[in-house]
Amino acid sequence: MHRKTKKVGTASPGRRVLLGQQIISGLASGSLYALTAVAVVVVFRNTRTINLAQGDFAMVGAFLAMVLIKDMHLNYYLALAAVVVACILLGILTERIVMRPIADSDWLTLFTATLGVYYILHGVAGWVWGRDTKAFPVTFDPTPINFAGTIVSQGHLINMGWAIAIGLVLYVFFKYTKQGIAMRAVTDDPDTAQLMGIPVRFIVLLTWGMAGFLAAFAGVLLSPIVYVSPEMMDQVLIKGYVAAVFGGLYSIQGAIIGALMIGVAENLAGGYLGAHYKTATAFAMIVLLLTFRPQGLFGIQKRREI
Amino acid sequence: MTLLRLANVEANYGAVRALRGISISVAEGAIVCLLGANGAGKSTTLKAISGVVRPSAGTIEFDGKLLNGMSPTHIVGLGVAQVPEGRKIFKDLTVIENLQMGAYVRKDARGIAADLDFVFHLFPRLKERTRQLGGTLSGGEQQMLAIGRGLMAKPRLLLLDEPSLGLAPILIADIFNALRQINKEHGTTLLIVEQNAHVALKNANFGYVLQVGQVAVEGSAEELRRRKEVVESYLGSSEQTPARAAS
Amino acid sequence: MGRKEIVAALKTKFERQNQVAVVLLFVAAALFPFMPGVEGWMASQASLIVIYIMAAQGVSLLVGYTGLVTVGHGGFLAIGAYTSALLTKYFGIDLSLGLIAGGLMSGLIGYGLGLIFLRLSGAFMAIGTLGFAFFIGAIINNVPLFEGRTGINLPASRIFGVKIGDFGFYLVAVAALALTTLLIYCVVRSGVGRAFMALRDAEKAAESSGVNRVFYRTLAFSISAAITGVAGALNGHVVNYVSSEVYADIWYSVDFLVAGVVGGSALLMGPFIGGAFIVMVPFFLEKLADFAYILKGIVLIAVLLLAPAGVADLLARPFRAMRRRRLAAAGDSLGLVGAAAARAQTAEGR
Amino acid sequence: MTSHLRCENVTVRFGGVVACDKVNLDVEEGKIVGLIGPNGAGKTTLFNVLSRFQPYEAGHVYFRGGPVDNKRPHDMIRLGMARTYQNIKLFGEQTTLANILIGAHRLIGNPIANMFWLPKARQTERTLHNRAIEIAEMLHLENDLDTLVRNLPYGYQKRVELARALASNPEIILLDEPVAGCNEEETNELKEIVRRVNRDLGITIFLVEHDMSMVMTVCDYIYVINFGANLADGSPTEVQKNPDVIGAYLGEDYHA
Repeated sequence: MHRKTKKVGTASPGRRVLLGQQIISGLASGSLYALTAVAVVVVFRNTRTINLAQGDFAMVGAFLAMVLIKDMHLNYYLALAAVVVACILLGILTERIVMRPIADSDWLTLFTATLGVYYILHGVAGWVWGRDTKAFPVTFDPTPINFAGTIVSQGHLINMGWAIAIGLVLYVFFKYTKQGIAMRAVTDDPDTAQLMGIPVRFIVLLTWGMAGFLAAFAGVLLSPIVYVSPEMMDQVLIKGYVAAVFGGLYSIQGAIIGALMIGVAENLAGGYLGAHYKTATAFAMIVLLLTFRPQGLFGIQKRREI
Repeated sequence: MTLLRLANVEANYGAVRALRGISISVAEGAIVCLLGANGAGKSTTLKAISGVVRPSAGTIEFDGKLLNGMSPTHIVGLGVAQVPEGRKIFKDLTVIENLQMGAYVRKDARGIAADLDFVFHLFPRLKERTRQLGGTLSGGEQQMLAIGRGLMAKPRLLLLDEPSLGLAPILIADIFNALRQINKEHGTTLLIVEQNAHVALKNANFGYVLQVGQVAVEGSAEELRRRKEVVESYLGSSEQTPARAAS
Repeated sequence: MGRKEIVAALKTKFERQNQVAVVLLFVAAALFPFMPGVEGWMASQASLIVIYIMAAQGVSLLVGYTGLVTVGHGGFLAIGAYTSALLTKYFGIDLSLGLIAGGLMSGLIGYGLGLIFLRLSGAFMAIGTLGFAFFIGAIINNVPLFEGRTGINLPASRIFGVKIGDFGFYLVAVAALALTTLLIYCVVRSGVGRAFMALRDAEKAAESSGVNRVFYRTLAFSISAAITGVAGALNGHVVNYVSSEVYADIWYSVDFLVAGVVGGSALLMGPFIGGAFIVMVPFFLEKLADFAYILKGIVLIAVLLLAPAGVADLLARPFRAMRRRRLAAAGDSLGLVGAAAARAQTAEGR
Repeated sequence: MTSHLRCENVTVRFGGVVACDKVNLDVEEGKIVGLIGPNGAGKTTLFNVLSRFQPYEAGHVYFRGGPVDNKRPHDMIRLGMARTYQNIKLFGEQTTLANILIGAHRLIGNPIANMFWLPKARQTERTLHNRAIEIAEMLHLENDLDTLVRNLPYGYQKRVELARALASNPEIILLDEPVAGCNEEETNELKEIVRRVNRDLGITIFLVEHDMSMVMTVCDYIYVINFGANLADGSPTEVQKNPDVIGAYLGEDYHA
């Protein structure tokens, strides 16, 4: 009905593919999937919610960035900052308006509520900006770099750089800040966290804010690759879920490794088996994974009954 | 001076009417214990004080302020911390992070550092393991960490839910020595829920025995040690022993 | 006559009333094509509603009665559609056989999927079934037999050898829906239905009551998949064309789930309301597709906030209150303690 | 004197913690046997071992002398063993009658025939229905047959659980804290019911309980465990006087 998204990652030139190049562009796509996967994990482990609207937070961010850069000629970094703020607000509003009133409901209710948010954001984006796919201004030099015989696109390098930087920010946040540690404490045991005086509701709000933060980057960084449309994130989101399951929906590191694996695997499959198999790879991986290791690949036991 | 006063507190826990009008008072600087068999309502009493369970009737007053309806965060801020039953250490957080979470409501960095020193002075074993994950500690170490985490809130009243649960007798003695030290050196008032009546009464000044959500017996620790109702509340009254047993 | 007998008699009466209401609904549906001014395209559109209701029934059986979540029933829709389409194309089989074959194939694969995902629950199950739908999509896109986006054109449907048009097809669809409704009615009222609901409400207690978790979970999966498979077979024949453009679209799966949730997945009438809602919203807002999205989202969230058991539950509330009052009155007339009667919040009407 | 349910040197470990350490016990047929012990002694773990929810790394469980180490939970009911749960595990969104009927699940015959309401299945359903009503009457639940279980008071819910266990025609019932959370009146009522089930239906009963008035008045024999190991066993009077038991409950060397 409504899914005409370009596949993520650039097409490989002809049949003569270089392994290194495939892997690097796979890692580049993977690092962008990781932004979504981490957001899925963070929200799930603190709220039991599989957030179907995660991709659309990013999509709205991408549209905003496009408007700010193309129509209002704003500086790229200023636009990015504005989008980050907007997406965080979007996450927070979703929590306050939709999720908080039903926070104690069962898992399915939470899940379908985010589906409602998905529909609304999809509709609003289509209504405001139209259904057709739009090009996003490319901000970097499109000539590839020759890196010891491996040809690498600059866009890929930039995206990986961003992803690593965001990863570091998250690491510092979770490891060294009071709210970051509190967020992990809530993941670990919300009841005890409450007993320690940690305001669990505020932490949950923060969690959704973080989902928005990650979505902003996912949207803006993916835009030059998948172009901008209401459906731009659908495929990415689903790969994000698959990656999240690699970490048992619990481990951030697991989700990141999963995302990189998916990026590389689908690129290799696309290069060696044919472009058709690119998308199928991720889903073959998920079915295999869930069949043999339902708790995720990295030995993380399920903490909570879900 | 009375620091904590519960008057006719009732509370439901799911479908169970767990508290049926509990009245207790805790004097500042005292060590008070709540005894009773499982299901008597001891843990629910502590949860009601911490604001996790909302009482359906009665009043809870701390230092002259009414705690009914206050959020747990607010109550911790007033100086009432709890060491929950079963220790409930954050397993994926390190020892030091666990302690930091105990001090979540505080902003005085210097005071926090001083209390951290006190906790390490009290439990030197924790100091050796600051970077270790909470879940990898032994049962005794986890109990020390749980108490340390409670202390990090700089409480005037520390609630302890079954600190001896599942610990070997020698460790139980260590834990209670530390508790007495906290009481003496910091002046922290302690309200301890215990199944192990012997240890509790040896260390406390005053005790209440709960039975099906009500206070059955109260008195000084010495007095309670002599009352046979205490034993009966745990093991049932021997008068009730049925004739059926013989058949 | 004691209270027990009076209550039993009343309940039998209520049940009869329920049954009569459902039968009347189906009679009205069957009479629809004979109403003046009804054109072929209307019958086709109505067939589509029937198909959605049936697919939503499949999903609801799993979600509402068994407590398992699926976001992958679009895959079963595709399996049913392609099974029937290929058999019709290569062997020219009758529509009746096509529907049965579609259901059987779907049920069989559903059984396998149920086994594979036996250990999963909640979120993992949702993601796994989503993966399944994508996997089926990839297969019909890439395996030459299914002719990908080009699609397969089918001859006009024949039922028992007779060629049928839009109206005839609609009647076949209604008849099939009557059968699946009857099946679900029987299943959920039987010991098997009790076992499903027991697993949903308290898995451990169900097991220690002798409910074999593996057997009943896979059974639920099979029945659910089979019903959606029949819907898929119908869906292929309603336009006499199947292509991956339609069936590789995982949003079908999501639509069926929404239909179940909005209508009320644990009520017999739930999928009827939900299925009609999902088909009608884009139909009425054809020119305003984006508003259709927004409306769907708002309705979905509103239902979750205001009537978490679904619209069917909301509509049934006044009837249920009435019945409760009459049951209580029956109790009072016998001098029964008021408390017991007041508690008598019965669960009939399912 | 025949052994109905017996376990031999059962050991269960959770990580490094030994929850059960070579526990032995023997439930004699037709008796009411109790299992007590302080909090965290491993009672519930042992209970789960006996109902086959909990794997164990050493030891054996025997049902009427035959090993059942490889049985799964739903198999046990076919052998004639039913159980209840400490924190009531009922099907809250269903009626009392439906809850009791689930207990009779093993008697529904061929599930496929049942599903399609074949004549024989209808006959079976009617029988099960009538029996469910009889059981409800015996436990004084007959006025709440069509009440949703979650709307019932706590004491009633406890009885529904017992009714569900009885519906399977068991030979032995495992009761996990049948009176936890009940008030005195409800406790007395349940005591009477447990006695009647044992006496009138000849069902063996094995119960874990914290309420000593319950244990001491209804049990014929009591096992005490502490720190996952056997501490004592004997008649209620013997156990009550046993200094080890007093010590375990009230602390080492408690001098009453």
